[in-house]
Amino acid sequence: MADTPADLYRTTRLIRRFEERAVELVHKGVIVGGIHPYIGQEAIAAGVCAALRPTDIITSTHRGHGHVLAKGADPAKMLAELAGRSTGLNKGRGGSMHAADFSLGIFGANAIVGANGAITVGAAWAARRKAGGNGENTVGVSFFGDGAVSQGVLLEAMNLAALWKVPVLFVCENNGYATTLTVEDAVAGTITGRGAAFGMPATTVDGMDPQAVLDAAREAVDRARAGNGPSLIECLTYRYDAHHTWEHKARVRYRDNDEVAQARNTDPVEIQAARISPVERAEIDARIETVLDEAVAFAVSSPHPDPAGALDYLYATGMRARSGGGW
Amino acid sequence: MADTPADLYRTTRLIRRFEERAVELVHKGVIVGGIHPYIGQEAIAAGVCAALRPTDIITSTHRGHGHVLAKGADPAKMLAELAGRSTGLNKGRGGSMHAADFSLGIFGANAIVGANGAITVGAAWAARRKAGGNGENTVGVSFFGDGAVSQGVLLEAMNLAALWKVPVLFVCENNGYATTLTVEDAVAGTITGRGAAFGMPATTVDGMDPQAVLDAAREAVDRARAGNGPSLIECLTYRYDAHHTWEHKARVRYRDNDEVAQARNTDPVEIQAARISPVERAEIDARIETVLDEAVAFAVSSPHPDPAGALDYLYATGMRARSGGGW
Amino acid sequence: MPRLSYQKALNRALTDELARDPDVFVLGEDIRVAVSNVTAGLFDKFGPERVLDTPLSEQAFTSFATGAALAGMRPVIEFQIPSLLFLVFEQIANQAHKFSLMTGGQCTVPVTYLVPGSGSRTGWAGQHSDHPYSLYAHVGVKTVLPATPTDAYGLLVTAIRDDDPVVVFAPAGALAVREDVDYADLQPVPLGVGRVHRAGTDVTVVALGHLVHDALAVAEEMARDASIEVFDPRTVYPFDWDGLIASVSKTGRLVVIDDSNRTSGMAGEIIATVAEQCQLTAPPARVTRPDGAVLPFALDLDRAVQPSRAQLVTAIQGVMKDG
Amino acid sequence: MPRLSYQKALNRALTDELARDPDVFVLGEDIRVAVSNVTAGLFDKFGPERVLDTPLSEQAFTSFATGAALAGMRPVIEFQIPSLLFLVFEQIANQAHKFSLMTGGQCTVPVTYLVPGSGSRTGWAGQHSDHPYSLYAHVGVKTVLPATPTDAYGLLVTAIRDDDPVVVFAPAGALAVREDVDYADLQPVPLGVGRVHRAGTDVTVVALGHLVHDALAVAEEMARDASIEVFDPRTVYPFDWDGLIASVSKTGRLVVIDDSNRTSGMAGEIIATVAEQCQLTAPPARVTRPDGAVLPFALDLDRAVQPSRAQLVTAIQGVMKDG
Ligand SMILES: Cc1ncc(C[n+]2csc(CCOP(=O)(O)OP(=O)(O)O)c2C)c(N)n1
Ligand SMILES: Cc1ncc(C[n+]2csc(CCOP(=O)(O)OP(=O)(O)O)c2C)c(N)n1
Ligand SMILES: [Mg+2]
Ligand SMILES: [Mg+2]
Repeated sequence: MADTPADLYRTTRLIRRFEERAVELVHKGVIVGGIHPYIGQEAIAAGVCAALRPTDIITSTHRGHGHVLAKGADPAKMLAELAGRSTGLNKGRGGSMHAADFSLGIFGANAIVGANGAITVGAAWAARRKAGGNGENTVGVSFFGDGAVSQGVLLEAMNLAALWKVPVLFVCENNGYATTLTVEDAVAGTITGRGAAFGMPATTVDGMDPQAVLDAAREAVDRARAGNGPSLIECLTYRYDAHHTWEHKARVRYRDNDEVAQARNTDPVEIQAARISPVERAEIDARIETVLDEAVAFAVSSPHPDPAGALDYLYATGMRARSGGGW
Repeated sequence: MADTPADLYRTTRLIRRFEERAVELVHKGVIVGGIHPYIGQEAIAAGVCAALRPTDIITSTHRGHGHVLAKGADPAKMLAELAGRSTGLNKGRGGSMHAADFSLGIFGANAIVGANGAITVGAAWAARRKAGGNGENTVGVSFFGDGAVSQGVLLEAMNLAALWKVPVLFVCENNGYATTLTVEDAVAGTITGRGAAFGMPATTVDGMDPQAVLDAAREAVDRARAGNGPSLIECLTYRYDAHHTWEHKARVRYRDNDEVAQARNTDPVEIQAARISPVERAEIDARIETVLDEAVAFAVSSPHPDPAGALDYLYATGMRARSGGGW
Repeated sequence: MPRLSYQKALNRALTDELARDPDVFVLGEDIRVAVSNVTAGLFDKFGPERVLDTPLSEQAFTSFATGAALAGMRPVIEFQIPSLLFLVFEQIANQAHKFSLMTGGQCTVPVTYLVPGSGSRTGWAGQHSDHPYSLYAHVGVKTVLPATPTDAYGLLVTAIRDDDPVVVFAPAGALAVREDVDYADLQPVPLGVGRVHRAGTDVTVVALGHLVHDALAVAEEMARDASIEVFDPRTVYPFDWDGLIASVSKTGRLVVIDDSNRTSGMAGEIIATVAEQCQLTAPPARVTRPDGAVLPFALDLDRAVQPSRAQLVTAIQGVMKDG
Repeated sequence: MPRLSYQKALNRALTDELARDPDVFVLGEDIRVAVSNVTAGLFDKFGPERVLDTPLSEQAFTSFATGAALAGMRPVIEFQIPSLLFLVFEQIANQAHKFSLMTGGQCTVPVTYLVPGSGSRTGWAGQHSDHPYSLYAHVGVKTVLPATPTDAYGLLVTAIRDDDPVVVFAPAGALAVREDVDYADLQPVPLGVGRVHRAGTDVTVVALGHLVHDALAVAEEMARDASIEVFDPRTVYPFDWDGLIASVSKTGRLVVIDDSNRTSGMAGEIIATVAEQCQLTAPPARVTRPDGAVLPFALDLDRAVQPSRAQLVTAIQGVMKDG
């Protein structure tokens, strides 16, 4: 696993710049439907995924670009997916909220809050079985937000994972808001208390510090690999940008600018940058710009999928559905 | 509220004998579809309901006879309901798993495990509003089993209740099994831990002792009435009889007879009987037999509902549905 | 006369009912800041007791509303995305819908489930583009699908006042519709009464929700070739069968355009009921989503899966050709 | 020849597939002691790793199965009651069903959802008597409804081997059916291929699930008055439209008996598709549950709400009278 300070910086910075580029492409109309920017929360995806192996499995959320990139997805194919091109990770069929790359253990972003938890538990449990009970000792990671801890199915999934000692990390990205709802108005008790209720270790870490997240994740991953079951990690973080890019047009008032400005003073990219040399940083930054320039060029120059294939992949068996046309 | 030792004995004994009569009527074929006998768990319904006012609201489960009787339902109408007669609480439309009497705050048994929790929270919240924020200070009680704590919607409901300080008691009847599944194979962590996760007081009490249950319930009810929000009470109990009367024919092996025999040595009826005089007990017992004789007579002599009215009450507005017949 | 937008009509219906009846309250996600616009101003006007922002616990707050209704209130739930109606299917179809019969009429469950932006919104992909009104009609929950601002106002008001659970789908494709209306003319619209938007003699086109506007455009386009009657049931359950039969008995031809999947969608029901009761001069036709449709993200693919005007034109030409 | 019961057929299919494919495993409630009988003996034969008793977390274990399938296994979930298919509607219709298209074909979700005892069981009342196969057909999840032991065996085997999610409803009304079969003759039955149980020339009766046996009894009863062809689609989605059209083209008359609610049930879909494609000599008819049916507890009322032989007879007489 790539987990040096430089690696952490590279991933954090890549996500930041990818998202900034993606937002531009939304404003340009290249990305239709908008995105949920991950800007500000990069340390979590970077830190957690640095503790993982290529064979490990992750699932993500509506705010999933960071996780998908941190687990190793090609930024070009990712951007092509956001632009709905046939060269995209999902051949343009999924878009921002469903980006997946099963070859890298990325079992997909998910547009339904809290839905990915149980899927991760099943996938991690099965990966063990497939490997004959030991083998790769695959670990699964489910990323979700503070809003998701109020979803029953996620809490059910935590119980299953703890009960069956499934090697899973439940990573809660607590950015203080579910769209416009504050954590205080959503969560009675505590988030870590939900993990404790099911008898799993639950800790809170500084989600703005890639290294702090990595350390916590590594401990939980080792525990899971050793067969000691799941853990919950609550990462305290903040969303710099809009809940979704529609906010850029239709401003909704739920947090004041000072709060945002204040939060921006703690920047995961800068925190991690301070741990490498300016020279190294410059090299990495330059490299990332090149990668993203190429990614954008690749995405915008890629073909749009043929409408004739709109229902391709609907059934894995290739079964064709009756069309909706009358005649 | 009727909460003297004699009252507690009367309710406990009434439920026991009602259930024994009901089981007989199942075997006789008078009650079609069978029942989930409450025998062994009577102390919980008796103890909790003794802490309630007539205006308080309860919801129940598939194993709901005890709760419905303890809250004051007429045993005759209850038995008529189990026998599917038009004189039943629900006019024969509901049966064992849906018995309700809204005039007594009995918002119904429910056949879906864990489904009643959120309904209770909404009802208790609304009763407060209707009463202008104080008035009767209605309290709601949701009874459920150990199996229900793995239902997401119930956990969601606990969070809502705690978050909004809704006056509700979550009463978990932990009888050690969900049908044939042991609590150990179902619940990671603890049941009380689930309440604690949402920041509500959670205690475990001896669910075989009516007085112990009443004491715990009274504390939680006072707390709720005072506006301090919900509590969780885990009552440790045991189901003497089958999960459902189908077990009487199709024996399934999931607990051995010694375990059952052992458990029967601790009998809520006897525990409470020891707290009143033999004379008083004899009077109460005799009275209960009379009541139940009359109840059985009433039920079996009551008319079956007219099939022509099979869809009556389908819509509260009286809207008639298209029939299923072809012509 | 003022221009009334569809969204404003929903907002006005909520405002009027909250003002009229103290038992009405609204709950949902981000409704205080009114992310969907539909609840704009309600929090300031009616306060925290009657406008509740909920955690992301759709199942619990849907049954919370059931409980509140059983205790005498009239909750209105706003759902942020249409597929949430899958998530709470148990709570509506198996709980709220069944209480009245199962209790022998002891209680009522007057809850309104409002889905502003049902169906495909641009670029929201597979899990945010569903239009599950046929599912609710099938289980027998009253289901409303207004096409115009005045019907949106009138049907939402009626839904809130109805003593049974009612699902109100406000199609994303209709939210932009505006209408010149005198606010004083806004009235409740009864459930189960359809509306003929355009009279015709050759063929009856039944259009659902936002597709009413496509049907009207097509009818206009084809006016020279065929006299097309556009029938909008407005509520898919209960359905105005008498109104439909009257129209089809006159025209003898039937085409349905419906944003549901094909198999066992409303279009199928409409054709089946007509087939049972009328002799048509030509086989009926329907334009729907394909069987088992999942909307792909890429816009061209998304559009290719939705019922289109071109398909409607072809279908109409098809039934006109026959008989 | 041995008598094969429907339940035993399901049990045998599970046993054979567990033995044949190490990726197959079974999970559900009380399946180790086999409360439903369907999983009898599996725990002893295949052990705790392949026969899992689950907590009462249907939503989580349904998506757990989705995850396991994404990782290459073939889970079979047994659901104890039919309305649980309401509770997990999101997990099947919005998750398992959509993964293939949304990921551009990167994965498969070969999960089988088995519901032994769907529809009304005697005296289980409003929340335990549902038969939601039309709902799953509507959203496009492969949906199977075997009427006989051999079809139960063959279709369950096929469902487990299929690379898409498949729901298998085993109607309570068919569980008691027995058949003389040579076990060696048990074979997989393909999805989407119907079966003519009885050939006839006057009218095609399409019967679903357990109602096939009622239809056969009625056909026998009425043999002197009409030559009735009994068509059993066996799978409601995909549906054997060619087989149905062939039968109706021959008879020119159609009656459908279906244990779904009337509005937008499978019977409506069958009538609609036939109306689109065939000229019938008489208007078609269907026998279904009423709109929005909730089954009352009292046995006479429960029965009154279900499709009956008497209704079928009347419907057949009706279509025979016409044309
Ligand atoms: C079950 C469900 N409910 C509601 C929504 C609509 N929605 C999308 S994102 C979101 C907020 C999620 O908040 P959180 O989990 O904290 O993640 P964040 O957006 O803060 O990253 C909501 C309500 C949804 N997609 N799924
Ligand atoms: C959601 C749901 N899942 C499964 C069932 C079938 N079922 C009925 S009772 C029961 C066991 C319930 O156990 P518990 O909650 O402990 O209550 P107990 O029967 O022990 O009183 C099950 C699995 C159901 N009715 N609802
Ligand atoms: Mg958040
Ligand atoms: Mg129990």
